[in-house]
Amino acid sequence: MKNKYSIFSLARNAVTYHENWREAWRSPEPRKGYDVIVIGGGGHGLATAYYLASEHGIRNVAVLEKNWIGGGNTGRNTTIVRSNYLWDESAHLYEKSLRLWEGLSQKLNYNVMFSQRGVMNLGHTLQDMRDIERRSNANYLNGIDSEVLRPEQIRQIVPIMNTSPHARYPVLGASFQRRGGVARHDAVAWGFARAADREGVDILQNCEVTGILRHNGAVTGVETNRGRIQAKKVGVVVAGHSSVIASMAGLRLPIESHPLQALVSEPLKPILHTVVMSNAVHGYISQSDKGELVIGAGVDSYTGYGQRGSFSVVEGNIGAIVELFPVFSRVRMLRQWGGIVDVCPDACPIIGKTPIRGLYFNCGWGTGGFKATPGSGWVFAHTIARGEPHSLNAAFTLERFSTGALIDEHGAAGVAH
Amino acid sequence: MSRSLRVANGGSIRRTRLLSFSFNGTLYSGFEGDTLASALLANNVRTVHRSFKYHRPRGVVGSGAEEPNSIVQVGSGSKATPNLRATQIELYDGLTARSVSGWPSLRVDLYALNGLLGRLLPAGFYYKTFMRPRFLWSWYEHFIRKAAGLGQAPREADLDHYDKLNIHCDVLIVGGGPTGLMAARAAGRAGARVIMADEQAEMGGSLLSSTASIGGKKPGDWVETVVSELTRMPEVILLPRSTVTGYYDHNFLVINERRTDHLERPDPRLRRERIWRVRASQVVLATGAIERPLVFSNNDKPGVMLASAVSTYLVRYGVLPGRKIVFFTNNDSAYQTVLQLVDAGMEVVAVVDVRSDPQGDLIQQVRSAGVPIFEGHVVVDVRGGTSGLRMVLIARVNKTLDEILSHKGELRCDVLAVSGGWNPVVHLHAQSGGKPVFNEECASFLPGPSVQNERSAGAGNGTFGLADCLREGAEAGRRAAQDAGLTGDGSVDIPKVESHVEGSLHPIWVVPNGLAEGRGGKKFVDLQNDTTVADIRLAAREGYRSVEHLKRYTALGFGTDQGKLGNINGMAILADVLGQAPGKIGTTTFRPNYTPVTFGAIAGREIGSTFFDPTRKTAVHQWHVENGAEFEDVGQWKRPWYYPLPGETMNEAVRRECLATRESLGILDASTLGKIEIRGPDSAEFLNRIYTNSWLTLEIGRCRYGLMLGEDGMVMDDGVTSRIGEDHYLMTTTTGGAAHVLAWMERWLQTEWPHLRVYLTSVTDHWFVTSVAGPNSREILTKLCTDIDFSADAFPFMSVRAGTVAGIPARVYRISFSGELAYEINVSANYGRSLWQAIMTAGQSLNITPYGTEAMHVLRAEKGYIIVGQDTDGSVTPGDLGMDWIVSNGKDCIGKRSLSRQDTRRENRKQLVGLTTVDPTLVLPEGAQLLNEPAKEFPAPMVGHVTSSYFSPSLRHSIALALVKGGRSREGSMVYAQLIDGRVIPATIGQPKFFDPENQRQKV
Amino acid sequence: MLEINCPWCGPRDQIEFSCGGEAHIVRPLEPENLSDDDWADYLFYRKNPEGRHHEQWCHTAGCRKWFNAIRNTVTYQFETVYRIGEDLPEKTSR
Amino acid sequence: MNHPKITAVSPLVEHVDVSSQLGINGWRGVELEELAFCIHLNLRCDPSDSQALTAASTALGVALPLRPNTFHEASDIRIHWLGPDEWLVVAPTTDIHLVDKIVSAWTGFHHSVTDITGGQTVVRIQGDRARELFNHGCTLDLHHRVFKVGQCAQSLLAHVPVLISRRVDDANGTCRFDIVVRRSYADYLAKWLADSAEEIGFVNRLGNSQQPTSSNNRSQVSSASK
Ligand SMILES: Cc1cc2nc3c(=O)[nH]c(=O)nc-3n(C[C@H](O)[C@H](O)[C@H](O)COP(=O)(O)OP(=O)(O)OC[C@H]3O[C@@H](n4cnc5c(N)ncnc54)[C@H](O)[C@@H]3O)c2cc1C
Ligand SMILES: NC(=O)c1ccc[n+]([C@@H]2O[C@H](COP(=O)([O-])OP(=O)(O)OC[C@H]3O[C@@H](n4cnc5c(N)ncnc54)[C@H](O)[C@@H]3O)[C@@H](O)[C@H]2O)c1
Ligand SMILES: Cc1cc2nc3c(=O)[nH]c(=O)nc-3n(C[C@H](O)[C@H](O)[C@H](O)COP(=O)(O)O)c2cc1C
Ligand SMILES: [Zn+2]
Repeated sequence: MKNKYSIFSLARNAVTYHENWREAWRSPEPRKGYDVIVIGGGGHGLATAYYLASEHGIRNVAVLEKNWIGGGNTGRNTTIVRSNYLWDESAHLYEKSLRLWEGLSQKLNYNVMFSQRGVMNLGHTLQDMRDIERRSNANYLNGIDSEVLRPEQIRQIVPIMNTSPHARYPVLGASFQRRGGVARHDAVAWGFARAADREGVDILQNCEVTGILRHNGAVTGVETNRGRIQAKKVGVVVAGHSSVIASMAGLRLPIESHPLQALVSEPLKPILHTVVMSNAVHGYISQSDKGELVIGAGVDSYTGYGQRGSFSVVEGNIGAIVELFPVFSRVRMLRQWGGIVDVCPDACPIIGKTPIRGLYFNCGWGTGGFKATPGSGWVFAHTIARGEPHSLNAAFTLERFSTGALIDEHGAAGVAH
Repeated sequence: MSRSLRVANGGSIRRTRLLSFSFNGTLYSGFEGDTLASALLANNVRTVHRSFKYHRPRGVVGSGAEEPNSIVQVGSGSKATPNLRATQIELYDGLTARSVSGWPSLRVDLYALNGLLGRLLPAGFYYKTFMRPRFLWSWYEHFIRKAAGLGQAPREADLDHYDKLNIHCDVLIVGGGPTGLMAARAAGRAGARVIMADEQAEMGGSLLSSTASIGGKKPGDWVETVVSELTRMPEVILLPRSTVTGYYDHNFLVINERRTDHLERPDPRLRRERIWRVRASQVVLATGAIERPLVFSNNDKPGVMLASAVSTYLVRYGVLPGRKIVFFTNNDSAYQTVLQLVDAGMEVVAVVDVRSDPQGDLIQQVRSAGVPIFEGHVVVDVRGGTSGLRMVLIARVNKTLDEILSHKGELRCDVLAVSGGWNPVVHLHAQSGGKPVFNEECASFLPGPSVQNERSAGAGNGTFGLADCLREGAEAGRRAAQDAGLTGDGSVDIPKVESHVEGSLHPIWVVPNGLAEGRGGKKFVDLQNDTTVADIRLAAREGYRSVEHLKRYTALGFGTDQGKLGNINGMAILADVLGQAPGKIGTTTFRPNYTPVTFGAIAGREIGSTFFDPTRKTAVHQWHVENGAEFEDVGQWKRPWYYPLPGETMNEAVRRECLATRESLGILDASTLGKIEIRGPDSAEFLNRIYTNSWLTLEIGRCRYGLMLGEDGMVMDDGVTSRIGEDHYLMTTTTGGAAHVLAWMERWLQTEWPHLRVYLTSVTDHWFVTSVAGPNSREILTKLCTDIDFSADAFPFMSVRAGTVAGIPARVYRISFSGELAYEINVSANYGRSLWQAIMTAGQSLNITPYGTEAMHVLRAEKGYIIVGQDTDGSVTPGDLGMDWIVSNGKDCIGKRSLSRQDTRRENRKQLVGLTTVDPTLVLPEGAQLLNEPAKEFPAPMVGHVTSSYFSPSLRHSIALALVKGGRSREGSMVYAQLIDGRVIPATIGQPKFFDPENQRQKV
Repeated sequence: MLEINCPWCGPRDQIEFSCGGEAHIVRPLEPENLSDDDWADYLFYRKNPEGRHHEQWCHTAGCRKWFNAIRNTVTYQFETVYRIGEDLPEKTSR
Repeated sequence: MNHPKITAVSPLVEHVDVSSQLGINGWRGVELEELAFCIHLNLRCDPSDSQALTAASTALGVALPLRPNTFHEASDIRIHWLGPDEWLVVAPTTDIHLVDKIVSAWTGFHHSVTDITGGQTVVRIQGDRARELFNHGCTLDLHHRVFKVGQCAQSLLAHVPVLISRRVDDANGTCRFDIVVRRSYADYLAKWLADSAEEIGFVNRLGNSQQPTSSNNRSQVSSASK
């Protein structure tokens, strides 16, 4: 295969001063129309296109991205990947995703640096511990790896953590998923883009959708800043901008878009080897392969499309991290940024049909959809290709907001990321 | 071998104060006023760092925040601080520093092998390899991680403390250079509340390394005059060593003040750093400009420095970074430094100027000073090693600066001072929402139109002449004060300075070396991340063409310097490759922080066991402490969890507390429950809407249990509400839910039902509440209170009376959460301790036993009473709890409509049941998942989970509450708790009531 | 860090406030007569606009009063604030 | 039956023993003092009902302030604006008939008078550097040009809800603030104040403890809780 990535192709290209590398994906002009248009060139949109082509043979596909691919939440998140969700519906969906992660680099022929270093979820109150037990037991019965750690075990895995019983909110225990971990966010977008491109998908950057074309209650295409493009089906995967696209189609969604911030420290020598999350003191942290501590917390309370939030959230977040890791007090914060997360009332996504025929939405991943990237693309591709959801996403419909069949992940599990 | 590069005199260092310090284990000395960088240079230490990817030796390049190379680890133990820039570390006696890279040593770095393999490691190489075999990735990753990272996080907790100050001001001035000083002077004279912050140790900015006279004074003296005028103004705050690190919405800025790092033995009361949280009416950005390096082959060798840095080291620190200096420039400003050197009697080998015909005044002066100028020339390569440069190779270049015409040979030198022009520091302007615009003249980005109340001035605004800076600064300060509403006279005289005609700059983004692309020595754009011109071209070739993709693919600007030197060059190079104008490509996003900020400072003082989060205590907290209570965190409250006697385990203590309460008398501090006074003629109607049950008929003096739903129909809170008077109710809420419930009710009242005449007031803190429970509770109350008739008829269950208990005015409620005869006594919290003591004394003979939340939970679970938040989780309806009876049919209430949705009226919902284990000694773990039969394969279908579970001391068997699918119709059937540890515990479903199901005891 | 102009207390730091989301969502008078879809619409569906947004805020740590605001969700600038019960500014002023 | 001695206990009783501390350079930046056991009443009424307002000011001897974030004061009674229809009265312990006075004055009006005496205490902070102390944990602009004598504001101090009022400077011109803090937070806040004053120094007069209570003001509480 031409331009396959490997140590050998690197060596070969080194000889020619790397002048012969081909572009990872083409930058074609939009065609007049496509079988499927995917709006949104984040990880989810690109994965959708890739699986449409590779699993369903639908190759006449375009991904429309208003800026640069991977520049939305995909390029802004703290990259935590895990599948130990409470409710069966979410657990199965995220576990499917985790399985896909496990072979993704090879499948895409792009190293997404998926690092299964374990994700630890701390409990600080008796109720936290009940919830942790409940979730871990459910995970176990759902066939998902899961452990409950006592403070001594936590200390062994993360000796630098403050596990003193005298802390303001002492660490009472934790859930631990060893198969969880982190991945290199940009590589995920680029890897899917390259793989989709090789399957014939057109990736159109700087192509902003400004209208949804409809006829007789069915979608017929989209209006963009690069002209009108027809489509038999349109899949919308625009995360924070879901409501904006929805309103172009005359719809409203049970979604609010909030700023979610993250930050990194200066790069350090390896010191933290797992992902640590605490919902109670509000902070989560991992160390990237480059060495910086990658840190996040909760959303800003107001809605916002500004890709930035308030300093007070950062203060609270860093306070929590220093509280948990007193050794990081003299470490310095390098950079801080925000994304726009699409928050659903039950902290679960919406993946499925809309009242408009041929128009599909995949949104509501909120603060935790990076881990779902391959799985979300996989089920969404199925849903678009077949016109019906896969059993894995059947519960994640819009109808649940009318019937009341919410999948309340935050009610019970304090889901964050 | 080390010879001193300190010049005999000059500089603003205090030569009488000799300081010793160590770097990589070697002792050196410097002077007070030095930075670590200037002291290292003075000691002729050339190599201070090994680069990130290729481990090439690197020396000091700059003299301030822009420095990418000299990253060091300072101190050790609890004071270890990683990743400081030597250019910003003020020297103190005893300072120890070491390089953060180089293994085994800086000089001999085995990782430098990477350099040989360099061709295998182009931008993004790791995305292309390490994929097979799959299981080896974690092994590769281990080495990638080890090779990455700069300094080391300390291994010990930080002993230093940090601090924050909130402050409002009329005008915040960022930067204390000539521009900022004039702005402060003008704004200060206008009477404004001014804050002027500068990241350096002293005010003065570039004047600290200037030799030009200003208003007839030496620059230092002029600065001194202005500073002393400002110091005398009571409304002006001068903050040296203070970096404005972030510009947020609504003119909120963050300043990071460093207060002790430069001191040898700081007063322990001084907080190490301080975050100023500033809300400024107006902001003046006088942040100056950073010199831009030139990009040529091997431009990263130790000895290649910014021309302005050379000037700073000479003028400010009395260090001549080299004996033989060559200048390489495309603009006039470097000539200023040449003249400074010449004036100081130093040798300048030559100036290499890319311009074929440079014109300005300064050039004439340099020429007449006898310094050779190679016009229309470039430096194509440099030679040198870890101990400095040996020579530079120069060549003639064509007019468009992209082709070498002829090689001109070499110039021997030990320092190459470069200047590629100036990049105004537009970071804060951009952070404030402004969009910097490309300016052809200075070939860089200047601030665009202001979005917030902010204006830029001076070099930060692209104004490079000193006279213009002074004028612009004064004007900016005056106007800012005006716009902030000050009416004072902010006029200032502009001091006279000499000015000269400057020639124009000729931008050159990549210096050609006569070889094809990628051949010859590497041309570095981002020194810290080892990003080269070839990397940028590769990225563009591979389709990473957005400037944001470029950044992420090549790590350009990703380092701890955030690309202060490299970014503009990198973007221009990309533009060049794509055949576009740099202005079209744009910049990457500027984000906080301008320079890195210590976590501890951002966390501030509110960390640790005392201050991390406010702690709420009840009026008898101290008694609990003195009596050995273990505490449970409930929200911010500390609640006694259980009171172990010496040697007692938790189980034993809880057992004792439960039995004492059931058998005689227990006492509980229940003060933390939320309490809300509800007053007004429409109170009952209001309660009717908030609670699911009916409130129109409750008599005065009676109490009723209520359940509150969210509008989604899910149980939100519960509690007992009593009617105190005609239009007067008192509601209790859960401890954790109190604030939320009050806010929630206020919201309905204010926004939806403003016509209801109801007032709500929180009285949680006012009332101390103690529950006295057990068969002997009536006896003790009768002892302590004579003005209430405690007989069952006169004071029935679920009612309230006012009286005097132990001499203290009180409200007494007859309610029970334990199922025992029980009373809750409420007194003003000022008398809480007296009441508690009185009861304890009076109860001695009755074996009165204080019990904590754990025993309380056991007692209530025996009765099947729920705890919202433990037995419910945000997906539980009243029906699920078997409490359909509490949802009144005759009226609407919040959340009621949601109960009739398809899913909420489904038969098979999870319902509250009681469980008893087949083995009565086994206590089910709370959170256990339940199955209809033990699982043989996974996933296994779960039918419910355990919400509460205890060993009941009174019943002598374990009890549990659980939510089970269709559970109410499954009484008597078995479920299995299958646990993560492999255990399977069978249990029988029953009613969620275990003890005294007829409620005889509480009604006696 | 927003600075929010409480219609009673004047400009205060954001930390004193809580945001209540979209404003002018009126609770249906007879919920029992709504379809499940209409009830869901009231309960969950939101405009969530990118740009001009009517929303509710409460001066929680101050006067405890709820009020309305028009805020741009991209620039975060407040256009105006008005008390509960006061007319929408556009009705009166434009 | 004979009851043991009944005493009122201030929420800051544990701070009695905290010793004063000098700051850097021997500073005594602030004095911290507790004004314990004042009577605290929360009042609610419709501010557009002028009769109710008049009745209140007659009963209390001070008018309810209608201007946001101000307080009125007369003969040791202070009434703070908390919201457009809400006020806080802080009065000396001796003013035992206060509740009855206001309740009877308001008979017939829709109102609420709630005794919250046990629920909060007053901490007085005075000294040259009092503002600086606040600035450590409060975002209000307390500059003398902005936050003048007679003004008050509810805000957060170190994340704790407080009411801050700017009192008349003392005879020497040192400025003086009173803060009202809820009982359950008081201990935390006092610790925080001492910690924040580490550099500037403080004189401790917190924790007016165990004041023996006259039967008089006990009956005061009683009438409020009927
Ligand atoms: C700070 C932060 C931390 C997070 N941490 C985690 C974590 O640790 N773990 C985790 O699992 N998840 C995390 N998340 C969530 C996760 O990032 C997202 O759920 C996920 O990346 C969403 O991917 P996406 O492809 O759907 O959206 P995006 O990557 O946002 O892609 C949507 C794309 O649509 C484009 N678009 C929008 N409007 C238009 C239009 N009109 N026309 C064309 N294109 C348009 C956007 O430009 C964007 O590129 C975090 C999110 C943030 C912000
Ligand atoms: N072409 C040239 O010859 C040329 C080019 C640039 C500057 N200059 C000269 O430099 C001077 C410019 O004066 P100026 O006052 O505008 O700039 P300046 O460089 O003198 O002062 C800027 C100050 O701001 C500080 N600063 C920058 N960002 C900061 C932040 N975020 N927080 C705190 N402090 C920060 C810097 O440390 C510096 O001290 C003039 O004398 C001008 O002639 C000349
Ligand atoms: C996991 C992760 C790690 C990051 N590490 C760094 C880093 O080491 N250095 C850096 O400058 N930025 C880092 N960033 C932040 C990016 O520079 C950038 O701020 C972020 O992708 C948001 O984009 P924007 O700031 O351009 O809007 C990181 C981002 C993510 C998501
Ligand atoms: Zn207010």
